[in-house]
Amino acid sequence: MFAYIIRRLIGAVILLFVVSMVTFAIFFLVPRIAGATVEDMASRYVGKTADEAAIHSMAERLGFTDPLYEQYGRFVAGIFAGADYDTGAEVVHCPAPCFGYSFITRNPVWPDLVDRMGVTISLALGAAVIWLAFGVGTGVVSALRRGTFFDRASMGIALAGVSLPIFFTGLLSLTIFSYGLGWTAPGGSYTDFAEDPLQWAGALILPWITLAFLNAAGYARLTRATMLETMNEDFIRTARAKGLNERTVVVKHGLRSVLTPILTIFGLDLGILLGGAVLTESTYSLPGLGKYAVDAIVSNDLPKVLGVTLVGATFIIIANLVVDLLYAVVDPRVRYS
Amino acid sequence: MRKQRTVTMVAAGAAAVMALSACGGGGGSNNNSNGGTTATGPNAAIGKVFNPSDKKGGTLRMANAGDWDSLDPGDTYYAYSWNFIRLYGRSLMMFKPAPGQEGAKLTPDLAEAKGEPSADLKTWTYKIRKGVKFEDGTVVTSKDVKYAVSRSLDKDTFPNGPTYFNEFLDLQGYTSPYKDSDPNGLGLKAIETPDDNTIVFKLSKPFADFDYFAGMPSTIPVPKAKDTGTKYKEKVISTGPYRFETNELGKSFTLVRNEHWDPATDPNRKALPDKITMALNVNADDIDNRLISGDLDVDVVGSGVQPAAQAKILADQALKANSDNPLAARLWYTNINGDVAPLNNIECRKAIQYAADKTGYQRAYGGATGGEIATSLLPPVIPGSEKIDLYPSKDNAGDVEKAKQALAACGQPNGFETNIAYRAERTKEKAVAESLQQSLGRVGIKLNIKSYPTADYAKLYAGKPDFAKSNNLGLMVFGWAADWPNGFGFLKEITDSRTIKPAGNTNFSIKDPKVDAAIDKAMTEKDEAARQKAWSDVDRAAMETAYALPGVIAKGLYYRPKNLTNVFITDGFSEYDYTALGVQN
Amino acid sequence: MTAPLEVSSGSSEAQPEAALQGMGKKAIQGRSLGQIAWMRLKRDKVAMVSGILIVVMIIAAVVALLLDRVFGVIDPNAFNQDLIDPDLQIPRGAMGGISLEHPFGVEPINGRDILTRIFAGSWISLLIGFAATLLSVLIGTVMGVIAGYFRGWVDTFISRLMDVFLAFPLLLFAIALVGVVPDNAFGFGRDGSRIFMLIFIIGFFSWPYIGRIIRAQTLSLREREFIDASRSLGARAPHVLFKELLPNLVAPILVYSTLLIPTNILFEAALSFLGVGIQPPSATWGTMLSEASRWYQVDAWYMVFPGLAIFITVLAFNLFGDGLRDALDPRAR
Amino acid sequence: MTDSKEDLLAGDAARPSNRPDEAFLQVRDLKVHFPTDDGIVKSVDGLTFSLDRGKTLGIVGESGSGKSVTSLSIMGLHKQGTANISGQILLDGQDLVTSTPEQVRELRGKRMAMIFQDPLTAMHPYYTIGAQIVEAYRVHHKVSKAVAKKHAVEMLDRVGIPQPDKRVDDYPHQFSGGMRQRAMIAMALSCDPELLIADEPTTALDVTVQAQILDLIVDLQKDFNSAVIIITHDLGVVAELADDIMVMYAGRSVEYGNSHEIFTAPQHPYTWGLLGSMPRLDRERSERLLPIKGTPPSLINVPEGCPFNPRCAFAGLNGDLSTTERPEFREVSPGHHIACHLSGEQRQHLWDTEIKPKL
Repeated sequence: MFAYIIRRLIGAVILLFVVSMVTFAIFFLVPRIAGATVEDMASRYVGKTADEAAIHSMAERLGFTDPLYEQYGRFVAGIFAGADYDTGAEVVHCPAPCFGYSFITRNPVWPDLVDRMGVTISLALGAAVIWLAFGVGTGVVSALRRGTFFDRASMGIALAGVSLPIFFTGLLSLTIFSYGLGWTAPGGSYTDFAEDPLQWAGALILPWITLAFLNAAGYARLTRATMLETMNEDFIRTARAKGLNERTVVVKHGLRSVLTPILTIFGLDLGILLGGAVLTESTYSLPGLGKYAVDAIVSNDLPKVLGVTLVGATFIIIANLVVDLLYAVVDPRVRYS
Repeated sequence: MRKQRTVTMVAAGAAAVMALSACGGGGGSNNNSNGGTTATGPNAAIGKVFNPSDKKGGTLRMANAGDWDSLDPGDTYYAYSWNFIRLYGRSLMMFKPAPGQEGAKLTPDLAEAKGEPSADLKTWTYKIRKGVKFEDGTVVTSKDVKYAVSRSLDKDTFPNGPTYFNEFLDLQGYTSPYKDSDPNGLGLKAIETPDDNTIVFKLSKPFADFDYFAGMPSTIPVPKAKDTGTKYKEKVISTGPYRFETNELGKSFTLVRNEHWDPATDPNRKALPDKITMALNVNADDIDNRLISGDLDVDVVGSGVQPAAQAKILADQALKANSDNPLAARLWYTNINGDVAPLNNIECRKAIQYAADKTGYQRAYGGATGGEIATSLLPPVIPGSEKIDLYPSKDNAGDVEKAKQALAACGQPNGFETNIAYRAERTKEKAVAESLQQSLGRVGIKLNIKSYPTADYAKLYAGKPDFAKSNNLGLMVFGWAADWPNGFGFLKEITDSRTIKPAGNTNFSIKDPKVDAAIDKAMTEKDEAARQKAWSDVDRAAMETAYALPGVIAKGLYYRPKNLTNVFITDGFSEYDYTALGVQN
Repeated sequence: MTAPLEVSSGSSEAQPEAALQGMGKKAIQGRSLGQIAWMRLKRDKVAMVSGILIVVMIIAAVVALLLDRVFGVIDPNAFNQDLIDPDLQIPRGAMGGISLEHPFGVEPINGRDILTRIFAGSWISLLIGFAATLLSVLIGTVMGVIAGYFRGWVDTFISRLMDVFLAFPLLLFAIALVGVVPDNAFGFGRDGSRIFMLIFIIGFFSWPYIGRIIRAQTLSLREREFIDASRSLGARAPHVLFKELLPNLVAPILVYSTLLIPTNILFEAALSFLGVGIQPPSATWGTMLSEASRWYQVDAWYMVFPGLAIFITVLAFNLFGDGLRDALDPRAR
Repeated sequence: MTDSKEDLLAGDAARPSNRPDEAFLQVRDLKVHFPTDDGIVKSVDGLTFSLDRGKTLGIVGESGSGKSVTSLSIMGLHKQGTANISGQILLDGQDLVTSTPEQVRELRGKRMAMIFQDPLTAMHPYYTIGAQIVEAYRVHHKVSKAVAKKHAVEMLDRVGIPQPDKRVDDYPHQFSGGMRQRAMIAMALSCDPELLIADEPTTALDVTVQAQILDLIVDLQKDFNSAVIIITHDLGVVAELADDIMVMYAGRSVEYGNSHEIFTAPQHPYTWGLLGSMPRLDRERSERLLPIKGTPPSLINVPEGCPFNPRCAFAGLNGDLSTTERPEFREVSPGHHIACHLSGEQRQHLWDTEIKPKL
């Protein structure tokens, strides 16, 4: 088991390297392939008085003229050892972990990411709790009461949930609950948990529910389908043959097996979400990683986009790793040696 | 040129795109001077002070749908920032805190009086007020001002600010105090400080309106000892009535009273609230909703409410009574690119001028509330501007017959095909492109719509002549606002072909020697009235070339929450004057 | 043995009992899986209604494409500014300007007819949904089958490749990519290049999801007797792959595809919402909905019909996909 | 067939030892029908038999003959609503068909237990062997976990698992097939059931292991004095094991008799077929197996007349009787019942001349 963890960890690190390499290449190579010159790329970062030579020297300072692998090498080195950025006027130190330096807002990207992460984590975890509880619960009950009104109604609602874009439901909910009824905080009113837990929850409750509604739908459907399949398994029959009551059969024998696929999907979903709930954050103007990325893309602030993408990828990879390790806990058949 | 920088901010995605900050005139020329009023009603804060008050105390709550370019006085170019910065910094000159056109006049701030020019207008001398202190109690000297201006010259470190000092000071190769041989960073020869209270600017060419330069935030003193370069924006040392209490970049900041600000040295500022809070990156529609509900006092960006709130306010008399709808010194227009065939032929350009339906242009910006239809470049609020309409049509809906004649004259009787560019995140510009596509389509001019990222519009796309030409960008939607309300401040940067660079331009299309000649004439005209007329001639000359299709003179619909006191629109910024505002509770 | 409950699905218990293998004709009428599935599907009213709806929509989309782009009979971009309140910029009259002439109302500012735009937008929305699905299913199936069938280092390589793809935050990536790739790429005109781009990005980055499913299926199928039999008879890999394996993968591919199409339609809508959708003035349902989202406070009706179009389409595909899965998979009943 | 005959059968075939008037398990006219889209599947259609304590009944038949459905009906494991069950299942006098699900549940595991075909899928993969036995025991015995675990270890020891105190904490996948089936048996026997149903207990196992498992069942039956039903498609499995054998076809019993007679003097052509398709280790290998041609009939449209007629080589011997009239289930010799139109002479003749020589 221990060896397995180590092996998976190493695998995750390698994966992260590859992902970062590809991401880096896409952001710095694709524009070049598409016809942008290094001067084009550098011209975003120079002042208004810059002439051709100044732009070119900026491109050189930024390292755009170096081969891509050297640029990438510097970037990776920065993550571990920190990096120095020559803005032309001064050399700015970006302490480790340095996920790049924005020449547009003139600050290292990492502190921003850390700052925004709190919002995204708050949003993602809160919503996850709600959708897990509701999604899995509804799915189980639906499976056990297959064909009943509850089953049809909840599956209908679940389908509606996955059939609506979140910015639609989000805006609708804001219209009704914030501006119409005044029950919840308007969009864009985020408060840190540490500052005021009540306001924090108040500002997030609507995004939580909206996001959870969307996801719960999928989980309910998945849980129901898996549950139906599981309840037809031989071991369920065995459990019944032992004379166990139905509750024990469902919870201890049925649900336990449903956990594995739920866990897989949940890990992936949460990982993706932690890297920035782009649509939800945009809809509710929550200053999380997703909003940060979208804003950065609008202002063409590549280092920020790269930073968020890498953090997002890291979350996904970590989530996958955790899921894999949890497999071992949940499913003893997954043998590690 | 409060140029594209001013207008860069964009709420991402579908969320609304904010319109812009603006400078210039308040609702025509009716100027009731300082007569105050408490009577509510639409436009109650235009040309007069609404709800005048001297009551101190309370917290002024402001919000920004985007973020500052920089809080550093040497690195900021947004109109609202120049308006707001007066709360924590004192430049040599400033716009007078007064309603209407009075607000567009300069008054001494850190300086004791207006600048004294030499006879050749190349040397300007200012005396600095005594007793002005930084927030830490240190006395402000002329060297702090010199240092501040010197550092603002460094556009690598401070890319956002204006470049007037770079262009006009006799730099002699000086680039930056950070690369200065003088340990105090005072090696710039173009500025002299004979004593602690005197500062002398030496220009490379004569310039009569230097006081406007002296009113820029880059003359706000910066203590060398506290200067942290790019990081100074995180901890700006105040000279104004307020200082930073907290400052979380990109999120929020708060200002509290600066004990070392002495009202005796400052005849201009009222400094009514005890505290000012600012929330950044708030959804624009949410800002409007909070203004209307009273949870917020000011939308600092000062470009008016979003379309949704606009419709809501206009439809509700009670809300409408609390709104102002001033005209700004801002023009929404479309460049016609002579580099792209067949637009190199003036007749084809004229065909576009005639064919365009300006009412559609106006609708794109929100109808009559969003702006007045423009027939030339210079906004009417700028003194000396004249009504010039060289391509008239009934109800401004376009003259199809004239357009077809022009097309025939151009040798394209069946029309032609070209591209129209707009800034991707600007939904209003998108609406303009769609509208022009329809109206030009009436005469067979087929437009293909292309969008480009707002942030790089000038640097990589429309503002880069090579790109525009090779991508066949015949039309390029754009907008322009004056840095200050006069002809120079508005027209120079968008009409002078000699300033056109390989990339990063603000003048996308107007390239004509006649226009350049008219500019030179206006620049050297010493008499003010004649100078104003000369700039109007520049406007006419530019329109004769048909290189620019004027669309709309911007107006914004401002909502004025009941909590605010001492509210008025200043023509200096076409916004509420932030130095004057107070709150009731 | 299998659970007796499955008897209910119509055939007798299936149990490999070599000693009793029959030699003559089957006593009961034999039906292929396809026939059984079709029979079941026909009985599933919800799925059938959804299926019919989908067919109607596809026909409508093709007609729209022809009318809009080939014959130019309809003009989804025509302005009706007289229908717009000049002050408020929203349609005159109640309910977003709904009238006999404009049954779905008109858009704010310019008064374009919403029904025509939804109709004209249908082909782009559906094309993106379908083509992106096709692309990802194609890549995913090929990769999944190859990985599952050849195993060894091929499997390792492809599996790791899938891990890499899955690790990208897809949405972020899509926005960023659409931004850096120039508009005139791929040499398509008007909307072509953007549509191609969207299809490519959506399709190319989501293939590992189906790739994983197909790989797992292939791995288990590979161990089945009939594949062994085929192999032991000396069949070459391509034969085994295409003649033996693929037919058995049709069911999961089909089901996954019908469930992926609505996801992709929503994805396109999301990209539009984030400002990287199709170029104006062309409309897709996504761009219309995201445009409408800026007006929802004053002209909520604008949001209704594009929203419904997306909702109904996505719902229909989901319901049909569910029905198809139930029909194709006996265990799901 | 008539009820009277079946009552007779019940009385004759498996006479209970302790209560002469009533067998421990009695199944009377059991019908299990599944309504489906295509029609009613008559998986079991009028089945009657009984079984005493300490006795073993082998139920033999091919797929779809209804043998597993029968056993699941006894255990009450059909999902409610999916199956229509009629008739009587009397366990020690208590009718399971009319009992509430809760009453049946209390009997399950305690008084009747079941061993399934594939011990890998029949055991929960996520729980240890021990935990699953403990669970089975504690459902019906209010004892501490420790006590139950001790019992589990004993049971594992009992079924011949080496080092039971260690293996008790292993997961099913860590056991070999035979060991798993032993564990399964341990679990089934943990509450000392009076009725044990083994549904194809050896099908999934190696041939060598099969014998061990069967021996184990026999041994345990002796120790526990349970009634045992062994369900199989393989006559060989029950040859040594069962006291009586019931051959099922298309949801009905076609031949019933004691084990010895079924093997030495089978009377029904279907039984002949089964015997013919059974590999015999004690015979020469030179001869081919004699499979039964055709496939089992649809349980929705059971053939007219004798359900076996489409596959029966001798169906034409009595005119069209086999295709028109359903043969009665009748006693042909004491304790030996068959359902066949062939006369005694015909059967004797065919057996002697055509079948026996080939076996």
